Amino acid sequence: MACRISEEMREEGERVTVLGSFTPLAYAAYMLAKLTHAPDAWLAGYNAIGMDPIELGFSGAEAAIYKTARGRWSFTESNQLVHIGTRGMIECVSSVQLGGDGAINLSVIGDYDRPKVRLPGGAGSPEVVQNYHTVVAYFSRHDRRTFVPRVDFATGRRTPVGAGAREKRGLLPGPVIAISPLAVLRKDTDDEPFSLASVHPGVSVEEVVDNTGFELAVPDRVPVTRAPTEPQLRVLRERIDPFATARFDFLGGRERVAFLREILTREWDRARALVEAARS
Amino acid sequence: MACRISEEMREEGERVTVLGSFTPLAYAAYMLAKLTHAPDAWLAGYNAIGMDPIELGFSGAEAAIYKTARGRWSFTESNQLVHIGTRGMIECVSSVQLGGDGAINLSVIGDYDRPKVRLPGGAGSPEVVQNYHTVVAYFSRHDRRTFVPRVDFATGRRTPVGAGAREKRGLLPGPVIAISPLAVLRKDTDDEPFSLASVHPGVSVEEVVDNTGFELAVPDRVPVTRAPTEPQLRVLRERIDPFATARFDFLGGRERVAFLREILTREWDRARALVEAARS
Amino acid sequence: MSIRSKTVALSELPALVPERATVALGGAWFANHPMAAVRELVRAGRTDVSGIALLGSIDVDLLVGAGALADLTFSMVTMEAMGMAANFRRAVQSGELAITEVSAISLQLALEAAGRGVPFLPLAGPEGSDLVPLHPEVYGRASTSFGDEDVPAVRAIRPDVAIVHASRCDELGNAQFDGTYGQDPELARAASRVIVTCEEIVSGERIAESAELTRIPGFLVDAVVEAPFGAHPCSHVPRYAMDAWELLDYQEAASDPEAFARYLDRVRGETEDEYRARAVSGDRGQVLSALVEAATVLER
Amino acid sequence: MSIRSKTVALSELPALVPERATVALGGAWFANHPMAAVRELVRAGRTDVSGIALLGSIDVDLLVGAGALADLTFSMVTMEAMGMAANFRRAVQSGELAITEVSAISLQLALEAAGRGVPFLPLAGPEGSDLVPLHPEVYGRASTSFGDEDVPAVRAIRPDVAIVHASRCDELGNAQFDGTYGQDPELARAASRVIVTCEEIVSGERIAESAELTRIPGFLVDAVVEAPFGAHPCSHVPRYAMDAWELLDYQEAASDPEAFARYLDRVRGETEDEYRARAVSGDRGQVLSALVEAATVLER
Repeated sequence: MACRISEEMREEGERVTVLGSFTPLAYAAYMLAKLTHAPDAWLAGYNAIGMDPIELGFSGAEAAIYKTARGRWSFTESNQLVHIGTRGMIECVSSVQLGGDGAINLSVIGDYDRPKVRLPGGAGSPEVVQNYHTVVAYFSRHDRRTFVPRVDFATGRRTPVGAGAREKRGLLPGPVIAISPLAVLRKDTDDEPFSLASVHPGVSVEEVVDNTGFELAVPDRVPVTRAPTEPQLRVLRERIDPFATARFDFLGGRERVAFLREILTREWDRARALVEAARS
Repeated sequence: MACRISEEMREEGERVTVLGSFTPLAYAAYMLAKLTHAPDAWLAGYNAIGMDPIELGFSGAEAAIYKTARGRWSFTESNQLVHIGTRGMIECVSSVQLGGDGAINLSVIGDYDRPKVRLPGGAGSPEVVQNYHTVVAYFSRHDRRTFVPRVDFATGRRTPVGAGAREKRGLLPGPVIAISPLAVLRKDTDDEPFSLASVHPGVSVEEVVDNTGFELAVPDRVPVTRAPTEPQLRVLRERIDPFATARFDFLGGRERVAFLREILTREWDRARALVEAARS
Repeated sequence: MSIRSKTVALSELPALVPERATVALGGAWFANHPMAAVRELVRAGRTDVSGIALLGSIDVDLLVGAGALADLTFSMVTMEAMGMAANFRRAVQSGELAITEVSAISLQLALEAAGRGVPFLPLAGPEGSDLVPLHPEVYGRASTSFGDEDVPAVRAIRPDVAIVHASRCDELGNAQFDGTYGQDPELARAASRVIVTCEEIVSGERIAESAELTRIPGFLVDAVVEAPFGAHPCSHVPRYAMDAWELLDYQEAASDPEAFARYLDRVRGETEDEYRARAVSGDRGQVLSALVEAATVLER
Repeated sequence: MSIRSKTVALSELPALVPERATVALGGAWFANHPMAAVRELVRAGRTDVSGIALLGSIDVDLLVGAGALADLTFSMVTMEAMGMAANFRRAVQSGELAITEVSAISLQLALEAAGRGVPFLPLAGPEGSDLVPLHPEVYGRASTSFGDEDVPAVRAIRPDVAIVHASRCDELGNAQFDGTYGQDPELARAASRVIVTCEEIVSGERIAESAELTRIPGFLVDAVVEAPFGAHPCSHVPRYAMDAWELLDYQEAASDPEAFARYLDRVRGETEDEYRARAVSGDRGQVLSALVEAATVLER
């Protein structure tokens, strides 16, 4: 999935991609793009702008971002220059639901005022999914509870979606792409439903359609999602994400915490060794 | 005059005074206040904020301001935080004309579209004379061509002037003060004309009224402007302004350039000596 | 030369937060929240604070869990990879905590407007969100004499108090941040009263030596508090990384009412100095710093 | 790692300024105007530039005197203690130069609006000025759904080109300013095309070592030009102070048509390298730096 996301990242127009909430899969995709096909893509995170690729980790990601910055700016500057303007490249968002209209939900399951589950909230995604060039919503599962005709609450919704209507309003044209463990869906217009862009190797079109709660346009020939190349996988596993943090996005509660403790033990040991080394 | 201006500078409310265009008399007044009665007053200049007092000079003032800053900010930050807000303390402006309504003219003598004299323009003064707590307009001469019923062009005009009306609109209350070689005038309300606050030692009330082109309210007892104290003069002459740059404001064209060359020779020699010293 | 010092002890901080005040907290995600101040508010037994959190985590969750918040304006509260913020989630689901959810960018612009002294700011982007019709007091429209019609706009939000954590600060309040500072400068501009906690209080000369690191000029600041490790268990990069181990312990406690009651009792039963001696004991501080050192840039 | 370099020679700069382009010039008063670029535009014999100058001095006056400007938007053009800007004054009085006079703060906000991608920004303060009714295309009023009525507002001004002078820059355009940078970052945000001249082009690693000095991120920049003493005779603090002696010579020349024709001939007859060899010859550069060193702070 990281490889597929990274394909959406381009250098055109010197747009900026911002690392926001901790979404290791998206981080990995950005680093992969920067280390392979998009070395001059602009990345920003926290108060750093113009960062180089970093090794992913849990407790050190912020520090790595800090260390590689070519400039520091305030959140207000990145708001003004990227988020509310036309300089945003790609927004990867891990959402709980995707609506047939492209809406994402990071707020609640159930009724907004009496929620069954109160989710974290959308941070900057409402403006960002509207203003950036490309929106990639990614999901750790593909089922009818996730891909729904209408989300319980639209934390953010790209509107309009169609390129012509967007350009007329001074918005960047660009698609809403959904990437799941089964397939890649894509929405380019306002009148048409999401269409099935590709199915992952070994997945049938039927399986995708059955597990999608909203209407899906299926072209006559559905391509198979490009498999990651050997070099891509090597860069990802050996350099970008040796701790395999991208797995976070696919683990549930207890399993995830256990995995996190495992990673943290390795991070602690590495830091501890530095302290010992300095001492001797 | 510098001493009289410096009296208007206070520390109340942590407001900021900004050094803008090169107005040595105002600079001297600010430094005097900071070295005497208002040590915690906030000064800003160029991209420096929180500066300490500096020695005045011509070619080195910007560098001195740079060196003493406790922070650097952009002009946009100072705009947002001081100029268009309610954090401005005192604005000293050297204007060509003062109107009976308090308007200042830094744009043209004569008709705006076919000016007899095109002046430099007002920089940020239009917003600043409106938003700051205190406006001090100072003049190198006091005559009916300078103090006029209506200025040829109001580059800036405080409106309203009255404290009540200002507070109702969320503006800082505070007077418009005019300081000339003869007297101190003051405007506190919208309905009343400027009043004569004090006459300088040796100047008669009559002389002031005769040389003022707009209506002037003269109280029964007109005080004499406080003379500068010996310590004030010593600080000014020996520490703040050893080159006597404040004289600039009282010299005309050729005389001023000749005086400037004189100061510059001394500044050059001092810098040159540093170069020689570094060499040996 | 200065005659006025703004330094106060951490124990005096709660008294600087008026009753029912809206309080904006600095930091973002697990970075640089003013945790020493949060703990001190919890110790003071506050129950009346109206919180504003742009991107909250343990700061908000702890305040909610301690019952310190009367209500909350926020864009996100999350424990990131550790899971959802348990106290926050529980309090909202039960209806106990009144919330105003505003997207981060609109909320920041609302604070920016207050800092600039303007009643609103125009922007682009929120229109597709269901948050917009929910909060017409924040999200609106503007039109101008230039012919602009129906431009999205947010209304100024002026917090009564902002609390942020800096790297160093002089006694006049000039606050420097060596690394991550989030939107802390914007909070300082927006709020009526600004409290800066910092790793260390230094002289004005020291500040002048690195003036480019000053993100909050002192004229905006009302009180300065020295609080070493004042962001712990959050990060203060580049001085120390987040203490993810402590955060995980917190997260486990927050998921269980009894464990959380014990957690609260312990925080309330100790001073901040005692907290620091306990939570950053031995060479733990050095390890948290080494985590910053260990963070790896792949290529330049 | 980067594959794309934005560096160009100064001689290529005029070709990057399209015909009739609106060009915003960096710097303020005698500080840090992009004078090498100004001279190069003069050498190219331009007559079509639509200038935008926030706080102009010799930059504007030289362009006006050389006939390079078709019109000018400005808040102030002054030679400060040296007197009025002679060419500017003469050209406006004769009606030769069309002007749009806007107060500095409103003009900066108009540029800021463009940089933020919003059509206007609200402010406070210009209402008493006679400039307001003169320019309804810049000064207007806004109202909102929150009940705001008649809030003063300025309309976005987007220059086609911004030219600023930085201390150092990498080949991707990350531009650092050690000292005075005026409103240069705002110009870079506002303009469709951004040209940075700089004292020296350095590696990205060098920029990353002092990231807090980067005021213009490279993604805003289109071209990078190395131009040592590129602000001369204006200052580039803390590297060099203004060359007040050269400025006085300029001022004397500008006050006399024949002398000014000779001044122009000389600038046009030499390359920028030759200008530098002539105008900053011997140890003059060292003296201009020593003026910075000599500047005196009275007390801390």
